[in-house]
Amino acid sequence: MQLKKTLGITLLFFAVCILTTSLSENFLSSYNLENLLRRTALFGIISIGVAFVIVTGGIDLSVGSVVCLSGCGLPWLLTTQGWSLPSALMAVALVSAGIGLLHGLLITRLGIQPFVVTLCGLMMYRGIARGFTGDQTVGFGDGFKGLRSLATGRIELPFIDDFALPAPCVFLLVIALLAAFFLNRTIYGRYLLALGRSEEAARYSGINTGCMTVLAYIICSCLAGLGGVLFVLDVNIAQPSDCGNFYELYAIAAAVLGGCSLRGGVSTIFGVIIGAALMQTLRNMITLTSRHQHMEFAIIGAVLLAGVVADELMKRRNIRRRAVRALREESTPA
Amino acid sequence: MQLKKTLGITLLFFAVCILTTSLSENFLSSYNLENLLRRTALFGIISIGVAFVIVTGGIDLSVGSVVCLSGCGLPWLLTTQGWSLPSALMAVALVSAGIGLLHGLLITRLGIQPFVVTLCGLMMYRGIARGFTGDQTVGFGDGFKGLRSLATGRIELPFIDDFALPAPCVFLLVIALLAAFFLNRTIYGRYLLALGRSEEAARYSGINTGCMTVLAYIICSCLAGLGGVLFVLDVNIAQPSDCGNFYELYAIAAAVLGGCSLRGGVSTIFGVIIGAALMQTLRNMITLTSRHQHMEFAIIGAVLLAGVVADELMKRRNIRRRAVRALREESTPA
Amino acid sequence: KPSGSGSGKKKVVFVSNGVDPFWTNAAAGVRDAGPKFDVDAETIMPTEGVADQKRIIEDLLTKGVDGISVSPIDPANQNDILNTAAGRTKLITNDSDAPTSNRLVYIGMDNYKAGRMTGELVREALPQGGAVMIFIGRMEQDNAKTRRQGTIDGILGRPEDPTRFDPAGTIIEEAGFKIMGTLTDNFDRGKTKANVEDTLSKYPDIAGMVGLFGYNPPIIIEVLAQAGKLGKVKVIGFDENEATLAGIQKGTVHGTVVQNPYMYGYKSVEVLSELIKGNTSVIPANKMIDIPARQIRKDNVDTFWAELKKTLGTAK
Amino acid sequence: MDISAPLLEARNLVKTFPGVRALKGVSLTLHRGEVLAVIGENGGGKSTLMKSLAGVQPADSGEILIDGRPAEVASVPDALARGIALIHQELNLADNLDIAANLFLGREKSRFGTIDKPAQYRAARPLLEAVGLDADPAALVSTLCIGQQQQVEIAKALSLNARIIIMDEPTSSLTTRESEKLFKVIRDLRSKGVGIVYISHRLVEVMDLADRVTVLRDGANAGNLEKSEISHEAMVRFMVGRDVSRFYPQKSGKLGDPVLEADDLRSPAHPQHGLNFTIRAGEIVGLSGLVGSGRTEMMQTLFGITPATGGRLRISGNSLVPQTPMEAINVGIALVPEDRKKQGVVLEMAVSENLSLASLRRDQNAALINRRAENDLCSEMIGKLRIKTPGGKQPAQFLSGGNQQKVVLGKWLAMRPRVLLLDEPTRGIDIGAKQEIYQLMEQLAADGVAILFVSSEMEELLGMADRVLVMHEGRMAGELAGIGLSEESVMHLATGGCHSTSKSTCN
Ligand SMILES: Nc1ncnc2c1ncn2[C@@H]1O[C@H](COP(=O)(O)OP(=O)(O)OP(=O)(O)O)[C@@H](O)[C@H]1O
Ligand SMILES: Nc1ncnc2c1ncn2[C@@H]1O[C@H](COP(=O)(O)OP(=O)(O)OP(=O)(O)O)[C@@H](O)[C@H]1O
Ligand SMILES: [Mg+2]
Ligand SMILES: [Mg+2]
Repeated sequence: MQLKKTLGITLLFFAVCILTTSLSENFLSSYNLENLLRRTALFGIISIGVAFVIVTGGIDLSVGSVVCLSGCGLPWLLTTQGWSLPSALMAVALVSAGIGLLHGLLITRLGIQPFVVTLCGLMMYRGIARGFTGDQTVGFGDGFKGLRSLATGRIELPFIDDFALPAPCVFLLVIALLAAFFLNRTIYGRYLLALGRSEEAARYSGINTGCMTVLAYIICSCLAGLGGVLFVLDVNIAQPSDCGNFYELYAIAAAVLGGCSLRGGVSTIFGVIIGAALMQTLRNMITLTSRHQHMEFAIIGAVLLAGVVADELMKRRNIRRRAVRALREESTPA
Repeated sequence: MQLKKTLGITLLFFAVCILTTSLSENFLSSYNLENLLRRTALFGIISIGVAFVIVTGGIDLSVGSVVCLSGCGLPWLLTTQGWSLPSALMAVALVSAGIGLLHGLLITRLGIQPFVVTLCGLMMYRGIARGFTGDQTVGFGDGFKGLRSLATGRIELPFIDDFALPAPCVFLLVIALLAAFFLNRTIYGRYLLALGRSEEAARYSGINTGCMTVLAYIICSCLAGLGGVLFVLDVNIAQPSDCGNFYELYAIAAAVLGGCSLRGGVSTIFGVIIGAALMQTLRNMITLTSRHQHMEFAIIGAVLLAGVVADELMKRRNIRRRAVRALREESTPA
Repeated sequence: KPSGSGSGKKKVVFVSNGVDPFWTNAAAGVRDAGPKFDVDAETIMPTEGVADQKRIIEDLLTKGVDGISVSPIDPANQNDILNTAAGRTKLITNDSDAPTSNRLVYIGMDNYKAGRMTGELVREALPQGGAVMIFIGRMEQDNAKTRRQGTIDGILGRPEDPTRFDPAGTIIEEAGFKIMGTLTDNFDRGKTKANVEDTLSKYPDIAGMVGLFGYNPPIIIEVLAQAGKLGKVKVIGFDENEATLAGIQKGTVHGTVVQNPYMYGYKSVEVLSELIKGNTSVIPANKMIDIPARQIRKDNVDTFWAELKKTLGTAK
Repeated sequence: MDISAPLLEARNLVKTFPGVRALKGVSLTLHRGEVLAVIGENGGGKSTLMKSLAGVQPADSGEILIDGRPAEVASVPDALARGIALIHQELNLADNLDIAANLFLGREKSRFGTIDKPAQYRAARPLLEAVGLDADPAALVSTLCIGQQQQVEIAKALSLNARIIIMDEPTSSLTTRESEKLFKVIRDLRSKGVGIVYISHRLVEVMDLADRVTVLRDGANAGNLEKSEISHEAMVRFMVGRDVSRFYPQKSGKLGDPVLEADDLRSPAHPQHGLNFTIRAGEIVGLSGLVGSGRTEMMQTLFGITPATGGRLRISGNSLVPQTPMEAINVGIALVPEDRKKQGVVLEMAVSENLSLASLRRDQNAALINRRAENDLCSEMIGKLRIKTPGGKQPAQFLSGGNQQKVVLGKWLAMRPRVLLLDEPTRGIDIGAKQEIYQLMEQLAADGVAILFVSSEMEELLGMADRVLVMHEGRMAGELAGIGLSEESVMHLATGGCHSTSKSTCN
């Protein structure tokens, strides 16, 4: 079931990889693969967060701004404000979780639509980041090398020379495994899936749906906050007016490509990661092989649309085929 | 009814106006009012378009990119490609309508979610604009003064000295009246409202709901196209990588502030215009009265959220009050 | 890594810090220089700021280019990626320098100095001082920051100090001038227009307006024309947008400070091609190839424009 | 026009859905001035047949004849043009619009495309009067309660001046009194020569109304009954394919201690009335009342969905007023809700996942899902309740209504409740499944569970309940048991004592 849902996107992903390999011999170079893996990991983390919200049938448009807030907040606290590392990290984590809590409460207690709540968030958090930084770039300069290796570090693998696993991949791996485990094996994951499909039925079964929904938004904001931290550790600087712009859309697109339905209740963490990888690979492909870099988003948009349309058509064909098969089976014994 | 729904936002709008007046004597200067009216008109036009889609229970994220496409397309056709004015305008109109048609068909025929379809659109159309302009700024230079007066012109009013109505306001007025008439008085407007609330109920009543939904998307894209044309006529230049960025969010925010429900079936054109005016007035207020221009969006986001929350709380209080009143009435005779 | 491109020509790439007509001029220089120095030359403009620039450089290193000329968005914090690039290919910087990195040479000018030149133009235009507003795309990037600070220091006639910083919101009153603030627009032209209009509303007696990003001055002219204040409010521009130059001709703009982006592009390709050949003599001792900024006023605008048309014309 | 030919004739209609052949060549004949009842088990294809007759989902093959001439009914407008109106099984109203707008949706009274609102309001009044709905045509549909909305649907069908009116379970959310009004309308229409197709699971109504009965089973004709042949047994025999003896199970009659005691309990919907009642272990208590009398509200208050605003509740002697469903579940209360598809099951989830949804918490291993417990539960319940499903992995949406209801019951049986609340447990459920549910209720009662069930079906109420509580406009109007319990006495209390014309107070 899970596999089938992600089959199309996985095939598409491999097709893009093969195409790029044939167009550029450098695609498979270990340097490029490392870069690609690191970017996929960074976007994959925020996409998984968004997937949690999408599972509940909600949406989070504020992801990019939370990335901005934490991405600017951490270096600002560390360098400009001179906080200690643990307290700065704690502050970023608390603020991110607080944002998720706020979203969740506004949505479940006041019944305001997720789209509206998080749209306000999109505007606010970036504004706040621009406010406290005074609209200035913040960064680590030459310091915090150890901390930065969380994002830029490479982990040598045994038996493989010349290729090392970018550190963010470890984060992604751990988060993805935890997320998949949470959604598929724990009772809370089951509750999320149930309420995403029918909030009422879940509530009538004694599930505290409000609490679970709030949890999903907290997870989403926390992962966005973590993403922001890793982004700024990777790039070393963050511009508050730029940092994380449109990332919510990339994350949502990755989740949708990966098989999450915006109607709620469906999730495949594996698919979400492939979705994020596909988007990054497309961008990589365009820089590697084409001179029309500014057409980048036209191409990504078109591929995304083609993927979604193909998926829809395939679904329809499958249903039709299954129907025909069922009928045949039915008529045979008669 | 309509009035009640927009009462809160209208009060908020007046409060902001009064506050700004008290903080800056220049707010009510005719020059400032003209500017404010012009900006409100431009954003109001695209917001009304979005309202049509929201009425059907859908969403259009591609508005900003369509603004970009038509805003870059018109000067490009006129100056770089040397097309005649009528054919260039016709081309822009056709492309805008075609985009709406495409969205509508993908949504109604293939059943792909509006969010996904228009997210792809958001990426594609800006990419296309960047493609055909070669990522270059396009503009009218010193030419096309007559055409540009559509956006920059001022219409002297009788009996009022020193104040003239900006030309885009005429567009807004005409469009708003037509839209309100269409939605509230014509059978097609009725169909849109009905299908926005319950697509099945409308379909079972013999209404061609697919056709009406497509119409809403066409109206939205066309108004976005018109908005793009007016924006570029007003500013005189357009940069494809930036033009119209985030305008879809401003338009949706204006519509939501104005009382449209993202669940569909509710519309108040008057409210949408007030919503657009509020957003522009807030930005104006911040530039006029504050030195913290970069906090702009933090403030707008916070006001938007406060407005939505207050609206929700008011609704609840009304319901409770009505319940209490009903109780009292019931118990009196007993 | 050595180039793998099929044509056998060496490959050099010019990476801007964003998308702008300014960089289009630079791209013209890159295009012209390519055949001259027998290299395959290309220009790439990142759209999404510093993260995007990093991604593009990484991908270029993957692609295997022989030389990169980059305009770092925030040099102080980009040493990592610049040093990575410097380790894998010939790296030079343009427009904005990264002196602490391993770049081989810097081609460009000093933004602080160019800002001071702009400030001088303001003093010329407003000999008895007055209220001035500064417009800029963004405050954050390094070239914008120093250019703006140079402008402020130039207007106020302060001693040179590139490290000084005045926050955007403060009103600075010195030497007969009153700098009312700095308004940003994040490249949204509609917002630029609104900023200029709102400034006219807020300060009806504003004396001067300075547009520090190339697209700012034309919009200032546009708004002043609509408000009937052309000539009454002095305009000082930056860069060589056509409308700015036309304004100088007509007298509606006092002057502008131009860089020479065409030369940034051209020179970048030239220097890189020499470096690839192994010729390090193109690197001066101070590691800076200065392409100085120039002040354009009514007296030299015609010659400058003709020159400009000539260089850009050859590109087409 | 050929007067001798039937008004409507369907021949050999076939309709296939992905994986299901819902109609396998069904035929049906309807004459002028006739009420044809169509009955059959859940999933028998009744609604599908009606939808193809009304152009909502045209059949794949087969013929439709009107007045003896072949007619193509490929869309709703086609059907409307030929005078066929359908009242759907589910409500289909745009509740953001007013009553008149819904009545004339798609056929607005207009001039040059603009709506003539006054004309619509004028035309709406007599229609509302005919169905007995006392409401302003300008009132928003969202302010009406379900029963009133159903009446709007009926008025809408009347407004079409159709020659053929198809009613798919129109009384499922109406109580006896509202139903009576509908029957009067139907008889009026019949006398005017209109042909009516009437679908219901309530066989009493069918015997009352029908001139002829057509029975469907598994998407095919199972038989026809002429007026003279219509009897409870005959219908059941055709529907189930066998005789069903002893419809309501034998009552055990042993009552234990009080389990549920409400003392001045106040629900948020009707806080002015305190509710007092007691239910003992092993007792089956019915709850009756008109539509909107507050029965569902009371059940939801007992279950903690809409927590009580005042009063006391004792469960097995312990005082507790549940503030959330979880609290209610913890003290042993379970609720089978009114709206099965929305509140009962999660349609897209597997049967096994639905069955375990409430008990997951109890069976967890450190927050992990206990797969073994889940599977055991699933096979136990499928066996015990005889849930017809290809397996535990089947999504609940592909089950018929009766089997979905069994899944909901199974979910709560797993929790071993002390108090079982059932809100319209057999609404829209066929006769076979109904009987199984009755037997289950009886068995649970015998095991000492206290059962409170809401029903709008008088027959079921009288057949199942040891005692009946009657609500009227939010207050407990009375309690009936033993010889005092009769259809008349229940109706008397439900309508508010003596006067029978008091208007129902919804909204
Ligand atoms: N849209 C659909 N898609 C797939 N299957 C369907 C669809 N509509 C109906 N079915 C299936 O067709 C069969 C007949 O359903 P139908 O609704 O006609 O039954 P019914 O006799 O009206 O039952 P009930 O008494 O519960 O209303 C069922 O097996 C049902 O699951
Ligand atoms: N969520 C709600 N919001 C407002 N009013 C409600 C709500 N639910 C029920 N009501 C109102 O409360 C009253 C009692 O409704 P309730 O559903 O409890 O009645 P009922 O006897 O169960 O009727 P039914 O047979 O329709 O279920 C009605 O007037 C109804 O309109
Ligand atoms: Mg049915
Ligand atoms: Mg009820």
